[in-house]
Amino acid sequence: MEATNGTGKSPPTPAAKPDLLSTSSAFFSDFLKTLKLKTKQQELLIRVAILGLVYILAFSTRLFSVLRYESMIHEFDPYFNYRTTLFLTEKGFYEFWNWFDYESWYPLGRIVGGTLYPGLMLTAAVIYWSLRFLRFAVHIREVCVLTAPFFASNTTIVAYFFGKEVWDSGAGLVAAALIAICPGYISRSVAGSYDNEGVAIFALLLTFYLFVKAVNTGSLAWALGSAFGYFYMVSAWGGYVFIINLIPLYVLVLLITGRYSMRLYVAYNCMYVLGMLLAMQIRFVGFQHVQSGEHMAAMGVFFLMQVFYFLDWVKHLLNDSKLFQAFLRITVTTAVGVGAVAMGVGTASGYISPWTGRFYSLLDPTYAKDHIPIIASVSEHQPTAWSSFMFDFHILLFLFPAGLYFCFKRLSDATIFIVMYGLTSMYFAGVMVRLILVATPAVCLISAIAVSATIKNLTLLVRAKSKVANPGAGKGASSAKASSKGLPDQSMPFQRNGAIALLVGAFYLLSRYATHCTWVTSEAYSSPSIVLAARGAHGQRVIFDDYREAYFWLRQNTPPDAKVMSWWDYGYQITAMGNRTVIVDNNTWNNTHIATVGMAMSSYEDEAYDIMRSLDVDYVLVVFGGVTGYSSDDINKFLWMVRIGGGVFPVIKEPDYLVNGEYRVDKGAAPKMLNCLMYKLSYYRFGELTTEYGKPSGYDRARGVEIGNKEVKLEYLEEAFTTSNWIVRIYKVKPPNNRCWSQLCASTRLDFGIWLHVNVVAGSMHSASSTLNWVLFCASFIITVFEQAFIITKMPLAFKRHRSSSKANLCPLRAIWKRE
Amino acid sequence: MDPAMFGLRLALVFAVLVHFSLLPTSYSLSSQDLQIVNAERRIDLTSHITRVILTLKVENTGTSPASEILLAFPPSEVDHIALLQAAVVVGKKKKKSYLPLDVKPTEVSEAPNETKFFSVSLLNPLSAGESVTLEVPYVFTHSLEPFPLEISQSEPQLVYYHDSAIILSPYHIKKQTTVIKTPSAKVESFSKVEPTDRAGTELKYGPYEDRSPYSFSPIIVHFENNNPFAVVEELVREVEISHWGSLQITEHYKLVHAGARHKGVFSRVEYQSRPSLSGVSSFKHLIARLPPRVHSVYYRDDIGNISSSHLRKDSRKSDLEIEPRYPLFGGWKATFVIGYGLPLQDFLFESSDGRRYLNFSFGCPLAETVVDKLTIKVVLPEGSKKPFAVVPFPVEQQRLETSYSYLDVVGRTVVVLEKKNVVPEHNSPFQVYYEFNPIFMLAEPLIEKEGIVKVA
Amino acid sequence: MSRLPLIFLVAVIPFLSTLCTSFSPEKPSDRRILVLLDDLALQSSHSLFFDSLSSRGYALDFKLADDPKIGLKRYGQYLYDGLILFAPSADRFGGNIDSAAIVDFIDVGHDLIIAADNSASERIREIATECGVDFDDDQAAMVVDHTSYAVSDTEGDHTLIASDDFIQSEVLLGSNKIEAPVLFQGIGHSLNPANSLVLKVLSASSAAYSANPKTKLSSPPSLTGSAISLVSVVQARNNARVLISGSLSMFSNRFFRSEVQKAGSSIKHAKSGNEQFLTELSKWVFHERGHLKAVNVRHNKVGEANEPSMYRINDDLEYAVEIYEWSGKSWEPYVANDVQVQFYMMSPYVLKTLSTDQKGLYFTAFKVPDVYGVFQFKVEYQQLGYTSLSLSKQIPVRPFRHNEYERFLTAAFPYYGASFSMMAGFFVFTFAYLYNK
Amino acid sequence: MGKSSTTKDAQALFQSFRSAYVATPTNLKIIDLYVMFAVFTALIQVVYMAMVGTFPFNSFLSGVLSCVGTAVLAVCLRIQVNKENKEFKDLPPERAFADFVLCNLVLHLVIMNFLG
Repeated sequence: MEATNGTGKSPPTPAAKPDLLSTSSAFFSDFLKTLKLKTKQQELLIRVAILGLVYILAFSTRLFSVLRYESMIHEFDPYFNYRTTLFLTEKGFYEFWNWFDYESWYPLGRIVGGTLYPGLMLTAAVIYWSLRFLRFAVHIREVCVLTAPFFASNTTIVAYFFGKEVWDSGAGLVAAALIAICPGYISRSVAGSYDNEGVAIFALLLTFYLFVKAVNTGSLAWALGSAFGYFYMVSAWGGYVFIINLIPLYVLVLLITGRYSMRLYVAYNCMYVLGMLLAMQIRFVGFQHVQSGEHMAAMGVFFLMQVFYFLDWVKHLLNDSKLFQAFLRITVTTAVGVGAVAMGVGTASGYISPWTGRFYSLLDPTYAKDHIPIIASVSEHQPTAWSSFMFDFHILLFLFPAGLYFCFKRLSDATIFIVMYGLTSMYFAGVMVRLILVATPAVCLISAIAVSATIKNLTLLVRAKSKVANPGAGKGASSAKASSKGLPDQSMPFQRNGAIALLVGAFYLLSRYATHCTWVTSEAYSSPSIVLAARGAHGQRVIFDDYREAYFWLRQNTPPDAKVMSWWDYGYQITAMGNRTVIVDNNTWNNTHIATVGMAMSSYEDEAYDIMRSLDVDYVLVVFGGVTGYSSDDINKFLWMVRIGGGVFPVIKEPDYLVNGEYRVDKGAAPKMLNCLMYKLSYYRFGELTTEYGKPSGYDRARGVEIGNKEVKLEYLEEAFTTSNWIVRIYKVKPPNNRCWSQLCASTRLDFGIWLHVNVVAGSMHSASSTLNWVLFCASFIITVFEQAFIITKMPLAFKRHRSSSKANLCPLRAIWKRE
Repeated sequence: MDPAMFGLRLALVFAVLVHFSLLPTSYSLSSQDLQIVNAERRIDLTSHITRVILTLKVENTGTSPASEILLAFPPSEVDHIALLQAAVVVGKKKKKSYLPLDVKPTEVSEAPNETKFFSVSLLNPLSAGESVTLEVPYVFTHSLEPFPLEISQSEPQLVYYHDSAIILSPYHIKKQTTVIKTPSAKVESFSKVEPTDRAGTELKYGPYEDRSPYSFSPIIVHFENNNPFAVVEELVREVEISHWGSLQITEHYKLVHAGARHKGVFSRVEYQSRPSLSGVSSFKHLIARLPPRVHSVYYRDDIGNISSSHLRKDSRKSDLEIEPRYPLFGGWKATFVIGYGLPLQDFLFESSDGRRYLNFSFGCPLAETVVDKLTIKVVLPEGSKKPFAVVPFPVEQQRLETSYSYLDVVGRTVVVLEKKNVVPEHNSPFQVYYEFNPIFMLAEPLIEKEGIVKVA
Repeated sequence: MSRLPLIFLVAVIPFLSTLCTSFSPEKPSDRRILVLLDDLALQSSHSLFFDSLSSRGYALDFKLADDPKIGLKRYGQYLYDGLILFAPSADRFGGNIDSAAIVDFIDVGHDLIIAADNSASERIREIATECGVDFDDDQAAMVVDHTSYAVSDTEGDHTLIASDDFIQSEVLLGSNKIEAPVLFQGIGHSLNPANSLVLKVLSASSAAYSANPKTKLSSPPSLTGSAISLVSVVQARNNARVLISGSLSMFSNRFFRSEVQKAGSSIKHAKSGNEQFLTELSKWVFHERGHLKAVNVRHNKVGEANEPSMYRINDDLEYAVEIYEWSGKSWEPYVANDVQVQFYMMSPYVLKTLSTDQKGLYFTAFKVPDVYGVFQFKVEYQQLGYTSLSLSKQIPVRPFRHNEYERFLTAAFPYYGASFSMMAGFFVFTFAYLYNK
Repeated sequence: MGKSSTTKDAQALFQSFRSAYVATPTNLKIIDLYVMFAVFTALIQVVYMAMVGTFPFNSFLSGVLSCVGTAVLAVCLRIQVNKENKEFKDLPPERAFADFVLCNLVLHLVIMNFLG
């Protein structure tokens, strides 16, 4: 039986990759022939071998970007992580812990140590230090680049054990293979995307696995383990909220379905108490476990457990139902009363902050839209498009239900857990695209169950010698039937051939999956949005390295304390690569500040000048794709600046920039649009340039129109630098007029002072401990959790552009693709 | 292995090379009765490195033979001198040949206006009545002063050159001429010291007859010079010797455009559409002359690889054309790193006494650049002993360091050489000798294994 | 050595660069002044004014306004520190000088005296407008005043005005009071209300108006009363100083010398106030007076000497700056009691008046507010007539470190007790549990 | 009526409790005592907090949580070593106790860190 298991298992791995098939089968035959081992050992060897291969595969398949480009950090947020890691490795832990970064959020500054999840940086730093200790002279950048793939590989191992725990070792192997190459996961863990998710998914799966293990065994040790897993997760990613809500939910379900057990009690309570305590050691999370509404579920369940156990105990003590009833009556009434009072007092006195916006926005996608502007822009892309489900899961999408079916067929605490994990995460994935990431492991596991079960049964059928149904056969047949419709049952020969046919079909599907994954990885998910690659006229590969050109120029040729104003997407990159102070960056904790920048960008030059003066801005940086046809530039993001600006400063009204609801930059554009700062800076002297043959000068390739205002004159700014492909343009803010002090300026500056003062106070609340402080924390927390800045700005336009720009034959837009 | 002992050795070795630069001999002029029969000076201002060739016909009018001839420089020029050589010309027109002479700075008592002197010691003393012809090539850096100091993108770059129309010398000069060669005929102004005439790109001062010692008449030439004023403020070259067959070189550059500062806006339209008119004094690429058979070349900076560089290789040399991320205008800076590997057998040799020695070129591979501060670090393989360096010209500082690299235990000895004010003329080979026991080559793989064990 | 003839010239500094040393922060008062004239006759007719300047050590360089060889700068270096524009009628200048060049001249910090008269050309008006004063548009208009004109037997149209309506400022007009009224004959101008840098030094009386004296007054004049400024000064942000006068003749020897009697007053002054007025004013314009400099600004924690790179909230710090005034020859300590420093982050969090030791040192001490962020020490000192000082120094303020919060609060002792008792309890329990068998 | 009945029930309950509880083995009793102690301490702290306010919130939390944690862990131990629980037949009490000690160590270390 085990041996068949072995054979049963080795095939699925070809799913992972053709070469894997050959190698694994090679292994297999080897062991059968050469060394005379007992089947058990053979089976073990094969399993280890396969696992090893999967491990390597998971790592290597994520190296496309390194091969295509270079070993560099991708995207936006990873640059912040990289910078902090650098700081950590140079200055040591305590400096890092207390780091007050005055180069971002000028002039508010940011307490980096207290507003990030240090898990990732610490992980990288530890790896780095240990390598250094072994005298491997690696550069920290390499470590950062390879952290995500490394942890992806570890995830596969965890997935294997999880699968083994939930179903059997076969399912484990398949799960490992599937998750190793599942695009949904790869999208966030390619080499160079040095982001929290990279390690978080590992932590997530680990926690779940250990918890399930704890529930199954009921031992404190495993529970402790899962508590540590949870601690790591909390330190790594805001997504831990998912865990702290899913697990209580799971417990609740078990209670309701009457599957309550002592094991569960032990596992949950130990995990919760210790986990919570450990989690509180993370500055950024702090007391939220006892304060923010998002964590109350867990606490409630905790108390519920106690009550439950207590009742159980009492019941067990006095085995007289009547007495017990009476006891119940008394206790319950009192308990409810106390609970209600406590809740009321808590919320009233503000210890328990009401559920925060993002949480609503998860439950009710439309919430954020109406309420919090910055989240609004984040969750603008609410329900995930089916296309992206298909893109990220491919056949898993169809295996998933089958897997659920098998789980339900063999219900146990573990399967219930995986089912709930699958369902909830799928729901969230539907709400927010980025949460596909969270769903991926579940989907892989469940699909793995489906695959292994089906194949096992089919192989059983195939190997079934006679009509004598061996124990597995009946089940096998039925499940085979279940898994594969239209199988003529009971008539042996047909059944057998059918089974073979189905097996072949299954392998075909899986190989399709493998090819799809490889394709997606190499094409869609492996471009660092820093360096853009395009197809030249003759099909050769053209590299646009403008971002780094501009950042390096800033770094080298501007005064060290220069302040750079740009839309917040570029904040992290400017600080990391340009090494200059920025006004706002991708950690969007202060909406007012961002709105101020948005307002500056969307007002007329003179008004903008006053704002910039009040923020001591020295340089303004805009990203402009008009020459190259790079579509995710500031003009396309501009409406978001207007909206966010308008959200705080009613002076800015979106309709002023639209012509009967349409957003355009050509002659027909709204006058305010044609004269706002962003437009001027993007198109300054662009009118003189001919971008495409047969097109008039000033033809914007990103939007495919001839611009409306070709005589852009700048009064308060001057062009300081423009990169070779015009993608980044930097302007210098001129000093005020020497011979005239206009009263006007003075007055407006004054009331800006007030505006900004408001938000300084807001900022300062960070330090003061007060309830508002917590609300703020939650707000910033929310945003940092699922935000990942640029989604905001790129969404709808970027999507539209994507098509138009494929005409401009550019593939960097894949980078945006990825985000969608 | 005791560093102090190294230090001693080094000191000894370098004493040979450096002593004259350290302890200048001091003596009085009055014993000398030399006069210069004919002096001709050709000053080449075409690049930002000023190259001068001074030809002197010296005659001993005194009674006692003279073994040394003095060259005088105004104090302002002396610190700009990067290189000063001297050779005696033997033979006539046809079969002319040059014998290099030893030059060293000297002190001269009662020298007016603290003039600085170098003394050329002749191979064989110049007896009374005889005459000898010297050829003295020397190189100035930072001797062209941009004026105006700031130019906008559309303006050309004008520079001043200060000098004296009359050669400063402690001797009486009978006849002398000075020829100044400018890069183009565009000369704004030049001070006249009759007879002075200008033909195309050449300015001729003189001939002047019978000028008494220490005559000096300052001149200014104000002319257009748009050649890249590429100055490497600091260059650190790391040469790492691995006896596993390769020489790994890593060069850290701090490049700056030392010409007239860029003023006002930088307009990309202008720069792209009319390259001939705008940003003429800026430069966007440089050529690095690397040795032949160079491999695994990379060109990057703090924020990653710089994708714009081309390597052309042939049997004699390989040219690496590097483009900084952005064109360099006056005052703009760029830092970057160039690294490459070389086959060891081309550069590492074994000397007769069994010592190994590295033979590598000293200066900066970038063409026509001045290096203000050059640091060469030769990282010897682990376990090499008694290193010392031999450099054909004085260097400011040399010391030993220890560095750790892959899988090192005791660390590697590093010979560090520092020199200021380096010009392309310094690209001559230098040697680093050391003793090495091949057994050490096995060290690394052993540790490797051990390391693997540790890791696993 | 001495016997041989020694013709040794020091390597001279190039002639141009000698010209190029524009006013140095060390010696603010100007040295080289270009005087542009309509015709060189002015040189003699206004000699008194010019002499007073040259006697004070200024190198005056007289040129005709349309002299093709004149130039303010060469190779980006300015050849002069000051410009006197006594060419009202010049509608174009020679060489590379135009109104833009003159405005740039001001913007790099050089000084300017403009005198117009009723033949003032467009250029002059343009420059004046750039500096924030508008001459009367009517070409023929002059300032006419039927009440406070200067009594004279020659002129009857009351365009020769005797004004004594000075600005009250010792810095501008010197310490000793100007007794005699100042004679003025020319066009009036008004100040641009949006511009707060321009000051009216000599203003017309309330009865004055600006119109063409020859013709009958048909429409109400555009400029009337004390809105009319006769002489104004501008101090630009970069402390370049400009004097604008509507009358060229008020600089002339004739006005300097002539006796003056203001209409309606019986006092007859032997000598008009012009000389004193203009001399003092020119001293101000050419930075002989009222020029401040602030040096070694420093700040530090109380009890520490050197300047920290960053403060912590609630630190106590000291701030000090030294301010000196240029007396024309040397730097004297500047004494005032109204110098203030702001601790500023988008709005001042701390605003303190600096106390001084009368020797030029100004200092104060205060507590950093309980707000972190990037602050600036700002000193914005604007005094009438004095150069405006605006110093700002950036300094970040950080929150507490993790180990800077206070520990072992008494309020928390019960909690400590509890947790320790728990640990104790744990051990006790362990023993009890293990040994009760 | 209802009231009296409830009181009567309560007394009855109490009685039967006493009688039933006597049966439990001593080691469980020790654990129960320990749990009682922990819960009691926790309650005291809550009361104290209610009086003086939550200022050193982390201290309060660590104080209370240490008690709660101890209690919960003790209960877990109790469950595991309880002979009557069939679920844990295969889990030897020594192992259970070892786990318990381990968890406690972690707990108190974290508390230590969190207290200040």
